[in-house]
Amino acid sequence: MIWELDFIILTLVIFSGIAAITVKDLLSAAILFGAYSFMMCLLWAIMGAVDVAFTEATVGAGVSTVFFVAAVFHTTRDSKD
Amino acid sequence: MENLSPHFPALIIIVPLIAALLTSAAGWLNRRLCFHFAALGLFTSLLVSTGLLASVLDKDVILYRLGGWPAPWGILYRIDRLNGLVLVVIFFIAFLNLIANKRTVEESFPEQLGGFYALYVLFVTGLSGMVATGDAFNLYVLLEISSLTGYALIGIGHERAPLAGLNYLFMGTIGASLYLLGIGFLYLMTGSLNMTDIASLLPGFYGSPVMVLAFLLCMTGLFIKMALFPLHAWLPNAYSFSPSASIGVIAPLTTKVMIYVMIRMTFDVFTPDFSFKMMHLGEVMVWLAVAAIIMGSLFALAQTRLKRMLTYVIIAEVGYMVGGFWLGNRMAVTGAVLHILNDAVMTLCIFLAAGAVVYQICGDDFEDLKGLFRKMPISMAAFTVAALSLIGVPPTCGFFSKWYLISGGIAAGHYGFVVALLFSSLVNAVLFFRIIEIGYFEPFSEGEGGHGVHHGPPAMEIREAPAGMLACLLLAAVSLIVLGIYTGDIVTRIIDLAIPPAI
Amino acid sequence: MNTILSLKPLLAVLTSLLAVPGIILSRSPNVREGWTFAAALAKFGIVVSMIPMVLSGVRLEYTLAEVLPGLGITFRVDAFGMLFAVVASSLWIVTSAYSIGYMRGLQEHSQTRYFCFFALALSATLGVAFAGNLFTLYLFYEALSFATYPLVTHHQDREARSSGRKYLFYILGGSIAFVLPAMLVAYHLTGTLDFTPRGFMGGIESKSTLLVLLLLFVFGFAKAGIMPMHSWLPAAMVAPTPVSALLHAVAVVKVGAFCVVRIITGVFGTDLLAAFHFDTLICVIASVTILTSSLIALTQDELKRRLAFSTIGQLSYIVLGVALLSQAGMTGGMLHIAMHAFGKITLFFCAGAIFVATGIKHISGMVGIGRRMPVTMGAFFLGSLSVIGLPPAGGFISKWHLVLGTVQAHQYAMLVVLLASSLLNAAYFLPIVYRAFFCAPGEAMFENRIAEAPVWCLAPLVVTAVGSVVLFFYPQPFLRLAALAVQTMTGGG
Amino acid sequence: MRIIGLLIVIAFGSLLRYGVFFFPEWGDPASPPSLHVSPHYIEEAIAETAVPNLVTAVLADYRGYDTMFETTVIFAAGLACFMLLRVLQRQVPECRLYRHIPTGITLRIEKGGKLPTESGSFERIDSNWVPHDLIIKSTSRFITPFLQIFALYVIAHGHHSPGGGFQGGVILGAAVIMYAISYDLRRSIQRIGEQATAVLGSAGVLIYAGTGALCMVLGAAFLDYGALAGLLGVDPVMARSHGMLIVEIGVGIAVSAVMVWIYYNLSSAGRHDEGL
Amino acid sequence: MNILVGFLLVIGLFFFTGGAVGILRMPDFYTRLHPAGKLDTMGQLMAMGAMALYVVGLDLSLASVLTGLKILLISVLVFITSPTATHAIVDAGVRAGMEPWTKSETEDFRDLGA
Amino acid sequence: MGVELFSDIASKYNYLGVVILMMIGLYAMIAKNNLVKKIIGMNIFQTAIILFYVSTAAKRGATIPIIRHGHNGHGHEVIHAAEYINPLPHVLMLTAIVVSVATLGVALALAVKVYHQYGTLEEDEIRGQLRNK
Amino acid sequence: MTAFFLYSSIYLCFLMVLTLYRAIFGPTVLDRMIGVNAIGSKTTVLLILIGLIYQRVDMFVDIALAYASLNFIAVLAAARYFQKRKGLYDETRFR
Repeated sequence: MIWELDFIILTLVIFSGIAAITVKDLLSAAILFGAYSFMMCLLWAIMGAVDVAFTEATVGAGVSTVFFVAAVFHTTRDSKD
Repeated sequence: MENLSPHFPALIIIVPLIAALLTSAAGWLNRRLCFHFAALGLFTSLLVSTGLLASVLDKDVILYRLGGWPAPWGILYRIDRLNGLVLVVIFFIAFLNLIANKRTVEESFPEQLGGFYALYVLFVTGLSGMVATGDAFNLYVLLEISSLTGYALIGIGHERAPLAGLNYLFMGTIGASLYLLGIGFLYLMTGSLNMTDIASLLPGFYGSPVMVLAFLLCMTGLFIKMALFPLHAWLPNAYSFSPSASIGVIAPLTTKVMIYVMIRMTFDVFTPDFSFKMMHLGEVMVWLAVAAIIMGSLFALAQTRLKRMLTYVIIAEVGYMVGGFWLGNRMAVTGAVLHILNDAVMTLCIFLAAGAVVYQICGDDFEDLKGLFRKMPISMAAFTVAALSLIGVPPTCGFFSKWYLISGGIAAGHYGFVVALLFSSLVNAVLFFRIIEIGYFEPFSEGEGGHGVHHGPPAMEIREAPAGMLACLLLAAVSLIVLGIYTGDIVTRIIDLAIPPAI
Repeated sequence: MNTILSLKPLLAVLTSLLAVPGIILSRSPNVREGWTFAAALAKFGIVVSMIPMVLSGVRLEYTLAEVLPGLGITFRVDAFGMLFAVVASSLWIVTSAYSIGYMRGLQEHSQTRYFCFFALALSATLGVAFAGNLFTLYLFYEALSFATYPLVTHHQDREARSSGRKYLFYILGGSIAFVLPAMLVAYHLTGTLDFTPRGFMGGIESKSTLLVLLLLFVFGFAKAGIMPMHSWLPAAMVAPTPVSALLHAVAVVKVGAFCVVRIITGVFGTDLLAAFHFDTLICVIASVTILTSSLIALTQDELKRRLAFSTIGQLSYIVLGVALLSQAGMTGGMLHIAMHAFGKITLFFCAGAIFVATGIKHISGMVGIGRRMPVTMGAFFLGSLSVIGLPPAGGFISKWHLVLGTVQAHQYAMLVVLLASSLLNAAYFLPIVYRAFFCAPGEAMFENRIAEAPVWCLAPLVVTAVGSVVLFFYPQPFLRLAALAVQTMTGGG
Repeated sequence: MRIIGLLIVIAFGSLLRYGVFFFPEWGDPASPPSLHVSPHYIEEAIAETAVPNLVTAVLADYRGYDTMFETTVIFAAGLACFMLLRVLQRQVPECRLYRHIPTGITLRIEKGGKLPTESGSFERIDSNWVPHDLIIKSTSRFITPFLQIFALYVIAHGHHSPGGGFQGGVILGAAVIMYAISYDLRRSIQRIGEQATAVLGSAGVLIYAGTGALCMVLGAAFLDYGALAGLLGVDPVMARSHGMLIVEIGVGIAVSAVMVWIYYNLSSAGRHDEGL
Repeated sequence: MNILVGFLLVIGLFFFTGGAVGILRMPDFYTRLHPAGKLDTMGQLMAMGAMALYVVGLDLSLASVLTGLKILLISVLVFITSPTATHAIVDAGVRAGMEPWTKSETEDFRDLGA
Repeated sequence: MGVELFSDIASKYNYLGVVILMMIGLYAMIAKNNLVKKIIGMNIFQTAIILFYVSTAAKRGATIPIIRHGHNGHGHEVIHAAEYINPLPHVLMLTAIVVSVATLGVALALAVKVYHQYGTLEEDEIRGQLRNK
Repeated sequence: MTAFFLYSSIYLCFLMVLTLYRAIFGPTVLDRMIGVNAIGSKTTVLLILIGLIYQRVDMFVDIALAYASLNFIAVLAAARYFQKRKGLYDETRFR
């Protein structure tokens, strides 16, 4: 664990999380959620959970973003909140 | 068979799992095979679980180390009398419903048979695993399997099913996550995931607020999953819009298994001492259950569709079990456990009957049910039996669990619960006799039947449900009465011994 | 008193149940009714065959299954149960015969269902009669309620449905809301539900608990015998007449009275009641019911409704008699079960026969009918004598004992009530007979050439009318059973 | 709803905040999780299983049963997406676009029409994807094999470095997804069909469960890879290591297949016609 | 050795800084792509090189050389993918109908965007 | 009190981050109208729990849970538990991540289906449509 | 050296804040994509830096590699959205 990095990244994670749920465009939300996952992955690497970080890198950053985009592609980008 | 018998605890999960995988694969090769694989898998597990129950009756507790690792390090399966019984019920219900709904499945998902059956069997796998496991985290994984397949089984229905499925998914995920968080708290304090191990480490942390929080989180998660009253909002939609084949297994099993898990958690993880004596939660929970019972009954009264009404009845039934369990005396806990068993079979029976009706008349408005007794006498007879059981009329099994619950309530001096139970029985009577009356006495729109209704050939194209469905329905109805008559045996030989002596 | 294990009570209960598949599956009506008769006769035979043993002081017992630990479906035949069982099973034969006449005469629909549920109801009735504990009693009581529901709503029209609903509401409501909790509390307090001759609640000290329990039991089981629980009964008169006969004379409401007596004697015990002075309370409730219902009966014009209100009053006699707690009063109350059954069933059969033959339901339309249907109205006369309690009919015997009982118990107020109600009974029955025989028939009578009802209708009512007269001269079997029952209950023997 | 949500969330948060007061410090080496069960894994895993990556050892062996169900969950998700979305009634689209590969001319064929020559020189293209993006295609064509090899490496090397069946499987699946994105869905489905993904998905889980069952048949407990020693011809500790490898391969197959399967269904809303 | 590593890393960070500031400060989408695509790739290349060097320099063994190579492989990968990604984004922007920035219409996207 | 509070926060800020993330996720699930937003919230909630677990695994002064080359258990060097981070929560969380991505897939599939049915992803609009029907 | 790496990574984190600003507030979706892509490239470096700090860099390389490639795929997918859906503004009804 590297607490300095952890602290900064945790803050960033929280901000990107808030951004992901407040932004009014679903594609942006999906992308921001990707960013959230990136930083989550970083957080886990910082805590020494390499396998978890690896999984998050492949799943959160890659596949789930693609899934989100695919779903948004078939629905709508529009969102009221 | 001889040398496999020590592996029974693993087999009850592995057999359906492999059956599900084969079913799914078979769906792409030959669709006819799917049903046979699924049925074979479930039947085998039914046999295995029966064998397991038989052996656990004289062995007290069977432990099975998965992967051969000893307890706190590996995953342990722990079969005692209680979950042996629940396992048998699970497979019995799943198998019966599978057979009964063969026709409906083939008609609704002609191209996706393999997928449906695989999901179905996986769902059952998850449930049975949850019941059998002795590891708190393993329970979560299995919970997710059964939930995930459950969402899919519900979402494939028509009308509002996808939306209902999505809402169920949200609620279910919150519930499962809260459970996971609670386990995390426990892990943080004890460092273990094995239920027995946690229980043995727990006395050192009795005073800790973290433990209280862990308990609350676990329970809240489970309450969401079992749709206890204020958290029940997902259930009615999810259950009333899903296909009959899936609801026939989801409705009887999900809530009951969750209640079993609650019992397991309070007994085996948090220990009765902590759950009942230190938490001071009993009173609150029982009042919550009372609210669940009364509100469920009242909501059920307001419905005009059969399946939807039944969903509210389920909510009330959940209140029975939760309330009975949290009364915390021996009688009431026996009643709650017994009611898990009985309610599962009752719900199966009534949903099978409703499924048969819906299958034949393609609708479940009360208006559609007019004169149904003449067209489908046997299905409606089974429906009546199930209804009597839900009302709590002896000799059907519903009476006996209610008996225990009420006497538990009296023993605890909790008359609110007693009154709620009686009230709900009355409401159930009103509900079901309304339907029976419509089905029996409302004239069928064409040609009033005249004489000898039971002999006469059906006048219209509406006729009795297919034979397979009918046979299962009758079996379920008969088992309601059989269960009722053998209540004494079940209680003395299984449940009494299964409840920890501390209660 | 010794107890022996015997399968007979179970057989007696099951005979009619076993007949049900036969009834459902038989193709022709004759076969179907053959089944009914066979079952009725078999049942009667089994019941009668047990009488000597019971009279010799033996209790027959059989436990079917232990459904809950220490609590099984137990059948136990004692004198009181025997008395009721004899009445019910003997009258079933008669009622079956009458049903055939009535149903065929009116060409009713759904006859199979009718006979099937009739048989079920009888099974349940015998189950109640032979119940060895409160739980079994409750079980068969519920079964009886559900089995009679389709009978009450037999006509399937709006009126039948609404009265069926009312019936279920009262019966189920009573049993679920009153009996079940009371039973559970009793079980919780005493740990047993087995009837004992002297009651098993003796160990409870709290008067208020006992009072609440007693009231719950009495109101829950009363079915019709106690006033606020009665209101379904007149409504249920929409049912076919044999059903009304069954309801009133044979099974259902009698079961209510029977249960109340069982509760008073078998659960609480006479000593306990006397110790806490609950007897007076029940007496008061019963006498209020008697007077009110008799007065209401006077105002009814429809014959069956008048009979219904009369039944309510008569049932309260039974309750009253037992609640007097005196030897003679209890004997009278129990005897009244039998006597009233024979009398009232005759009256109902007559009402049905009149309806079958003429279609007349109202008393005002029956002027001069006795000239056209002398046999029917003669029987009606005998039946009403029995119900009023005048000499050449069996009703006199029971009423005599009741009166004796009030004197024994020094409840002179009750004596007055009894006498007054007898007067009222006379006032609402005798005018019918009088007008039937001595008034000139109206115009309508001549136009539709009215004759007697079919033989199947007529024969049973003659049999029961004669039966009630015979019971006056030869009440021994019932009297001995009742005396024996009272003896065991009051601890005399 | 917003206010209610806020209230619930604040209540929930403050409850947890309260609980945090009583937590052991973050990163405390003396906290119960570090002292009770895990030391056994850390100290004994390599001796008992010959796998230096403790996570893999615990994942695939000590708690291998969890992992089997983890794979099953993924499989169930694939199945669920298939059941929920797949539209099997073949509906002919309004018009189809074909490109003549040598010339790049695009043909538009209305409903019911047929292609003039059923030769291989025409390829069907998406109705709203006209251009032919060479850069992306070449890049992904270039990367794909490396990605696949890397995925296999991750699966195989999971014993010694982070990674394993799941991560490798996802990368393998992602390679196919990338192919589908940069070319088009139809071509990807031609290469790796729906049937293949579904069957491979169940086959992967079956490998896992089958390995466990094999151990059971050989007389040990379910998933006790030590029993495979006889079959593999190594000592029981190495057998555990090899058993884990087999299992990881199963996981990899299942996960990659199912990821592709889910993507197919999700990106074309179940029509398997035109996709993202 | 360490000095070389430090120097390279600092250069890499410098490029990153330029990229970040560019992304932050540039007025429109296309111009922002410029630092994002170029500077970040460059920064990554430098930093990766530095780290590969460091790893190899730490102890010269087969394993560490392999690790260094792997790190370089990442930078190769980034070298290939990053421009492609940039290209894809530009392409998307063109297709989406983004107008390139000219001095006159600075604020146009503000109110149109999310 | 203030100092205590501060030291408490300082030593447990990671857990506080978990709590905040959970609140964000839960808020999105409860208060947001859009189904995809809810799904994102659900994922945030799940990741928060995963973060919690991984935080429990952290151990000061320990390295990642992969045994160094020199160590081989029965060799000359004995492995001390304090040297390596607790691997167990990592394992659990691998499973949890997989579960969350599986749930995500199913949820998105359901959302797509809902959209095809109602033409919108807003829950209140869907409810309005249902009410009008 | 470890301290140097630590400070470098903290500095990178700081740069990430700047990039994240673009990702969060970037007016259009494509700006966010740029931001996220840039975060991705920084993260790759950061991961290896963390590996160096832990002195187990060989364990982190794979993660970084997978990370870089999957980031590429994600960006590709998002970009594809615009190639399929024609407009940034026309079909979406922003309020």
